[in-house]
Amino acid sequence: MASQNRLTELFAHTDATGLPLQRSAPLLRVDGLSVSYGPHEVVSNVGFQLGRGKSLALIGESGSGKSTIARAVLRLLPSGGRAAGRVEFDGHEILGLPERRFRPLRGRAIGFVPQDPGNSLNPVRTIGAQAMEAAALVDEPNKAIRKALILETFAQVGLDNLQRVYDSYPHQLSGGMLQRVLIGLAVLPRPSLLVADEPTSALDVTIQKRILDLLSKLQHELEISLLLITHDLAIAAERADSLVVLKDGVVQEAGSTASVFSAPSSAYARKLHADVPALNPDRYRALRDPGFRFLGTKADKAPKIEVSGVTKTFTVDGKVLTAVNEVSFAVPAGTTHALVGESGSGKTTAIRLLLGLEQPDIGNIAVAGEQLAGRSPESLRAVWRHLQLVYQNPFTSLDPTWKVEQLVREPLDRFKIGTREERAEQVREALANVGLGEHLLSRKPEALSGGQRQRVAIARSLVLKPDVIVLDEPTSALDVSVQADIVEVLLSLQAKLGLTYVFVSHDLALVRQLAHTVSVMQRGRIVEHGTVTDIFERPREPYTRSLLESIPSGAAAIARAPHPRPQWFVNEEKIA
Amino acid sequence: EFNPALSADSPHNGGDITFLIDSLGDTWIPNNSAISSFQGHIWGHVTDKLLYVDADGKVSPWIAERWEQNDKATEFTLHLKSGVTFSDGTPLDASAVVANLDIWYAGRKSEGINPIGLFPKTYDHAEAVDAATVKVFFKAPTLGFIPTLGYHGSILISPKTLAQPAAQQADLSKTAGSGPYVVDSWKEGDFVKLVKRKDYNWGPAAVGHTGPAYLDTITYKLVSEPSLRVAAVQSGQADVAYNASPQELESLKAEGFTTATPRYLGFVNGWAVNTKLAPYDDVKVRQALQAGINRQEIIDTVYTSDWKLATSFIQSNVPGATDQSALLAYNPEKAEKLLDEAGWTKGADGIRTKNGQPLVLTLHSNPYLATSKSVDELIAQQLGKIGWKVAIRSYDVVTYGQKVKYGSPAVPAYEVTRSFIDAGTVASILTNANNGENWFALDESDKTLNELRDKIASAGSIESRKPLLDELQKYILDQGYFIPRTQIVQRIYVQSPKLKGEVYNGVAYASYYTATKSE
Amino acid sequence: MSKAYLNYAAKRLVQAIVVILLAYVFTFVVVSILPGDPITNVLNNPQNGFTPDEIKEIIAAQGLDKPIPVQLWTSFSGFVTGDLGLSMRTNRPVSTLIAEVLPSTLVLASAGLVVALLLSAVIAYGTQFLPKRFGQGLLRGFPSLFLSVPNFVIGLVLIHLFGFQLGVFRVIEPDSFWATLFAAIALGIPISAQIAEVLIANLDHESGQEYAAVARGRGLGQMRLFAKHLLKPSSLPVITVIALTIGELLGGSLITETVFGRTGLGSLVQRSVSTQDLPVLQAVVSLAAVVFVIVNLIADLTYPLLDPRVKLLGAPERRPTTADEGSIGISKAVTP
Amino acid sequence: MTLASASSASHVAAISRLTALRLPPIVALSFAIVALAIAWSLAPSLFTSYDPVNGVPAQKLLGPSAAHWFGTDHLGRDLYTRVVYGTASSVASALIAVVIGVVAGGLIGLLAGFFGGWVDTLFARLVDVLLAIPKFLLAVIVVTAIGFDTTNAAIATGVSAVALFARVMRSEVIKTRQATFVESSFLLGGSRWHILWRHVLPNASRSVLPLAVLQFGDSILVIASLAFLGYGDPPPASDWGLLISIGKDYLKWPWLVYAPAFVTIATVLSVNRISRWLRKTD
Ligand SMILES: Nc1ncnc2c1ncn2[C@@H]1O[C@H](COP(=O)(O)OP(=O)(O)OP(=O)(O)O)[C@@H](O)[C@H]1O
Ligand SMILES: Nc1ncnc2c1ncn2[C@@H]1O[C@H](COP(=O)(O)OP(=O)(O)OP(=O)(O)O)[C@@H](O)[C@H]1O
Ligand SMILES: [Mg+2]
Ligand SMILES: [Mg+2]
Repeated sequence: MASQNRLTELFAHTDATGLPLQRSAPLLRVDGLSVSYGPHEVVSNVGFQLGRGKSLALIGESGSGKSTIARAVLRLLPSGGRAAGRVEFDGHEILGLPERRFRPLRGRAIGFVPQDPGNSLNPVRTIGAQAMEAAALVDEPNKAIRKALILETFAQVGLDNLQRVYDSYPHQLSGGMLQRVLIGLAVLPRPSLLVADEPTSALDVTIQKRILDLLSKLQHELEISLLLITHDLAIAAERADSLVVLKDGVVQEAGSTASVFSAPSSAYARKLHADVPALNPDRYRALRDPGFRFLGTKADKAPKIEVSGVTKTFTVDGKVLTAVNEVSFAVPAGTTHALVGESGSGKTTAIRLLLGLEQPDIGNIAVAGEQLAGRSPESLRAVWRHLQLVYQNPFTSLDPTWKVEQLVREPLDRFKIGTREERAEQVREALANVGLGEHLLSRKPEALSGGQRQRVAIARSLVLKPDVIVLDEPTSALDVSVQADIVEVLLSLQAKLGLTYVFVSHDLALVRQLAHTVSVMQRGRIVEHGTVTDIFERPREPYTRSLLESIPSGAAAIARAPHPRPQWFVNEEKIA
Repeated sequence: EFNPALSADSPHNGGDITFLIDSLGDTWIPNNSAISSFQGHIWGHVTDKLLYVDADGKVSPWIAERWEQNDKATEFTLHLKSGVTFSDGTPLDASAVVANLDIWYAGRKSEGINPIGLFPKTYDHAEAVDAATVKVFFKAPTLGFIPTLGYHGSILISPKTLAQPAAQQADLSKTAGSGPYVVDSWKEGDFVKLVKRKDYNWGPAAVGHTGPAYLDTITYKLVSEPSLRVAAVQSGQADVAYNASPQELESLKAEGFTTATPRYLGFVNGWAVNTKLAPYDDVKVRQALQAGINRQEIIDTVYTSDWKLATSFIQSNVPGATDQSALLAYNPEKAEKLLDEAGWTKGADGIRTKNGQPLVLTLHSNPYLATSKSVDELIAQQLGKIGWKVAIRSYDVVTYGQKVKYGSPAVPAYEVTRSFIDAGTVASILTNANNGENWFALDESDKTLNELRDKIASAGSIESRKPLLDELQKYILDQGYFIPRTQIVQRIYVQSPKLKGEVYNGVAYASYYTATKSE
Repeated sequence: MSKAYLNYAAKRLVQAIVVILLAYVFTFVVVSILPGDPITNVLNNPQNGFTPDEIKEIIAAQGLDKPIPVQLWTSFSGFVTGDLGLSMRTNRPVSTLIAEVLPSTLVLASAGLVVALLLSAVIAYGTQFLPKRFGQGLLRGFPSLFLSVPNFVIGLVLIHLFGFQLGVFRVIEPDSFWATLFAAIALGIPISAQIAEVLIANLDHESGQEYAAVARGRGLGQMRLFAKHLLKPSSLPVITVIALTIGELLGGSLITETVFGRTGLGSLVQRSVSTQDLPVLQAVVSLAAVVFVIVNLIADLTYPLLDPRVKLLGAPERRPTTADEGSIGISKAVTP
Repeated sequence: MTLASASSASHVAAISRLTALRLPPIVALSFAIVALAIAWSLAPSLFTSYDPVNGVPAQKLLGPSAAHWFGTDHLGRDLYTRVVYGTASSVASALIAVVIGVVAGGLIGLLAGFFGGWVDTLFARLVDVLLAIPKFLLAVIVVTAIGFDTTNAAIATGVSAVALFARVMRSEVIKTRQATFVESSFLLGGSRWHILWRHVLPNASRSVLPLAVLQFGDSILVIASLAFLGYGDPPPASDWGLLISIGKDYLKWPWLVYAPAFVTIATVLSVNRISRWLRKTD
């Protein structure tokens, strides 16, 4: 075992006592680990083991302490973070090791793949210069050979145009390419453990799948143990041998992937399971399906929204870019139409056209029978009374200096609707509709969680009682569990008020849960459209198929279902 | 070979001195800068004058060896020393003097070369009778002509220099005078370095030396902070500090440094009161002002014992000045009584009012006298005690020049610092007759003053003029037209003890022509 | 060099020229607000004994009685053709006056800049290496302390301590090496504070960046991390700050030169201000603006060449998509 | 009993509020110093029994002592008293400067940033011009043009800060204008003016506040420098810069320089600290 020999060497010249090799011990063993930032303990008494060549996933909602654990293992906690407990690597306690003795392990023995590829490479140095640092960890004095090694690794992680990548600055590469580079740099010194902190959450679905496949492949080829961190249960189930479920820094449940996945024992794990759209395509059936009846009535009624032959081009740096190309779709009242497609396919542009925020070059848009093209801002205001937008990111779409009450009342004030008392009443009603209590009225956005903010944003659009709400990836900035809550709110409102939705998302699993009709966009064009059942069950286009295949389903876990007893250690007593 | 300069008792030859000065003035066009109180130092060494006026106002020959005038004082004849040359080699002869007289009178206004403002406006023309004789003609009797020639504005410049355009004349190194020193190098706002002229041989007899100067070089170096100037002299980095702060003089003397506080010939430092302006149109208020100032305290607080109490409104070294101390005694009771009589009653806050108006005095500190503000502040305290509300304004030189004028409605008291050569000219300045400056805004209204002025003007001799001058001084002070503060020392020198033998002239400039420096 | 870059450079150049010309007009207008000038002033002093007629004649000869726009035009057309005119105060060509004092100010300003750079580098990089508790806190306090001390006080203290007490330099020779050094220290200290503050903020920002942690995860030690990763990105934005402090160097020399008795642009301004010597003020302000604009132009033009991230100004705005989110915008702490 | 518990409860509440603000001790000290300076300027007579204008000439140039904390000046006036009485004008003039800078600069930046186009171009060139002239030189020129006194020095200082605020405000406005919440308000029926005043201004102003505080400290220094060069009020005014400037003529009695300098430094340092803290907590 090549990597094992190198490990022995490493410890041999860092550990003077020359402890005997504990071949039988797991590669990584975390025991009673607690981490606090200042007075706040964010990870409490966490324990797990990871065997050689195996993979383990840490899952949990945002803020549950996943990254913190990874950082503690790598001893890269930000200033102010303190770790207590035991972390054994290859049988040696490493938490208490002096930095001087631990440092040689970083990179050489423990590799790290970060969450956000965009920020993880020095922006003012070339990829090559930074790769050389990783190559320096390999005992190879010849610079030319080291460079060859780098290029070889780049090829291994599936990059093309190796020399160009080598000479580029980070900002000249796409997120997916950067993540490949980072994975390459991490595996290049042949570590025995790879810590990957949400390696795909910043990436597109299609790229996500490719990266995860790459990681699995490398893990097997190079016999690397993988500590994978993710908030997506489906990904974890597909990629890991075992799972540790965290909430608020405490282990909720742990075990082999198959057992946790198919029969979660803790309530939290069950909820986590239930909230993943891919695993529960029919979760909202009861709320959604009544809407299908409107589809049939197309002949009698004009559709609520009708977009026909719309094209929009932008000129950037002298180059003409067609963001939306001859797009047509129609949405009957009371139904949800989804626009799906990879990043940059023109979804947002399409709905901005629909709202009149951009003017189409050619084509017509009608909302409730009224043409939008060529309208003045004044007359658009009248349209907006009935047509509202919910933004993707609730962290930027609410004015941070305003209180919730003002935020929700603003549209009423602007359109001068009702008396003071009536407005106050409508504000409360709108908040109740999205499931928010009155105690939040005097808070500012910064005192709200992401989910709460998005509900406020929805309440804000609802308060005008519009017929149509356009939602641009309204949950993509949120956690799965929060997403599930929001989706539920949206669907029950539709059922109650008969709203029409245009829903933009790149998450096909989510679309499947809530939409009635779907348009699939690619490079500004609609390549396929139809009812949700048509698209998901009988996709015609290869592009649609590849999108569908990218949905992580936890299928691997299900396949492995009858799994032997977990061979890893869990703090059983901590799991209440 | 015997060299007299090396003999034991002859003054030590050679040496370089550095003179630290607070400003080097503005332009160096001779006419425009000759009366600047900073550039005067340099001109005093680089140029000569036709006559010499000493610290006591005595006029003696210099370049002009003798002079005569006709009875009506409209024609003057000057007999020049021969062999005098400018540093550019041009002889200082009759034609050179005529060229100077002409440009003093008229300047070349279109080129920016001003006339010398104080040169008699009655000048008609001058003629070179021969190389050593000049005849000067006036349109009207001009008694002041002779003293004017010793005044610091009347410097003799080479005709070649005078012929140059203004921008050339403004370059000091291109200017040639006939003085014991010539300009070696200079930089605007920084320094002027003078080197001695070896062939100089026409010094004024009155200073007791006529040959070349002893010191090799004099460097005037601008250091604008007074404390730095003094500290530099103390630490041996320079030889003379100009305009030290009076507070420091005592300790400097104690440390063995030479201090000099020469007084110029002129008016004392004090106020010309604007009698047009209420309440200073009331003689009692003016007299209260006269009695309400504690002049001794000014000297004790702001100055040192080197300053002298004012005994009149002209400095006591001016020929013709008489002692009027009795009129200037500090008497706050008398002042309060006078104010009570004038109807100014003290209110609860200690400020006097009349008809609801407070008794206000607005002072405009003279920007040319560094200590002026401190004196104003102190007087404000003194007058405050007897019920005056004193406001102090201070402007920079420019604004002061624009806003503060005799008789201006905003200026109840104009602070005078002013030199003159002959006391006989004083009376005519005070009223507005014959281009007078009308200091007290009296116009022609004060009969007594007009009568005295006319009598003084027509006085035939110094002796007959003397009692009239005495009467004038008494009258003006008693009327409270002029409120003296102290005798003025406008130039303060702190000097290394190694440097000796400098001479102060009638306008209190130090000349180092006769000075020597020991090792 | 790309076409976009040349376009950008040309645009910036035109802007720079416009700013310089406008600065000239601006100064003229501001300084002309006050009725008065050095010539009239001298003439009005009663001690000089000019009659009103004489005064009128002299003023007319100088063209000072012409309407302001005419004077502005005369002066402006002179400026454009490189003629700065005559100083009203000294009657000498303004260009000569400036040429006399410029070297001294240039020496002082560049020495001040060097001092500021050294000092800020020591402070800022010191904060990265000194032990957390004691030394760092102290060093981090320096910039705000430096920013709070009036620069004339620093000058006075230095002169007293080193000029008089210790006799390191002669006060009356302000152009000597040591005197210049101490003047440069007085001038450089407040400027070092600004640079150090930005540098520290950048270093903190950069060392908190994900890439720093990732690089450490690659096994880099503190020193190598600093030298290879943090130094460049945190120092690059300082170029902009340095360019902006050029103005401070010139402005600061006004006081430093007064305190140290140096003859330079600053003291020339002082003398010209107190006599309202319009042509000189005009020239000095325009010169300062020219220097400032050129230095900043150079900084703006070189920065994109040094920092690969910078998007050129004036490039059309593009709405970011999610793919761009988390991509690298340049949001550096360039505190004013 | 109940009273005591009530007061202790409110005491506890006050402390917890303080800890909620998480005021570091240095910042607390800075606030105390600034508060003292403000108290000095509002009611100087509460802090000293001496007269700031009239001294005892016989007691001139005394060193610091229990009777005269900062010693006496050349006219026998208590220097501490003069510093205390000079605070009002020093602080008020700095305030004037900041208000001018913030209001004029803020308005220019707001309009330029919000309307863009030729308005922006016009203001941007004006701001460029103001920026191109060294700040202190600009202040000197302006004060020359409008006359030498402390208020004018304050105005000049304010004018020289206009460009800074205009620039910061403009970039903040542009940033805010492009924020999603602004478009959102537009969609919800907000007019241009509504958006400008209610959304853009409050958000853009947030980073202007710490800058204004910082500028306050800086203005004290600039005005002091102007006073030092003689462009402020004459004595018997006792602005801090003037006091230092007078003191430098009496360097034999160094407290005349160091005492007012110390007060100036302490105040400006405190103000800077507070600004830094505001920036951090924002
Ligand atoms: N540097 C820090 N200082 C203080 N608290 C921190 C710091 N970093 C993280 N925390 C807190 O620690 C907790 C755990 O954070 P951590 O980043 O480990 O969560 P996570 O599970 O990785 O979340 P995510 O899915 O959002 O990445 C959170 O409450 C977070 O606010
Ligand atoms: N205002 C604009 N100016 C120039 N290009 C634009 C503009 N808006 C969008 N684009 C470009 O048009 C294309 C489509 O963008 P759009 O935002 O509609 O994609 P999207 O499908 O919403 O992507 P994502 O899923 O990342 O949000 C992209 O290449 C984008 O860069
Ligand atoms: Mg994380
Ligand atoms: Mg989008």
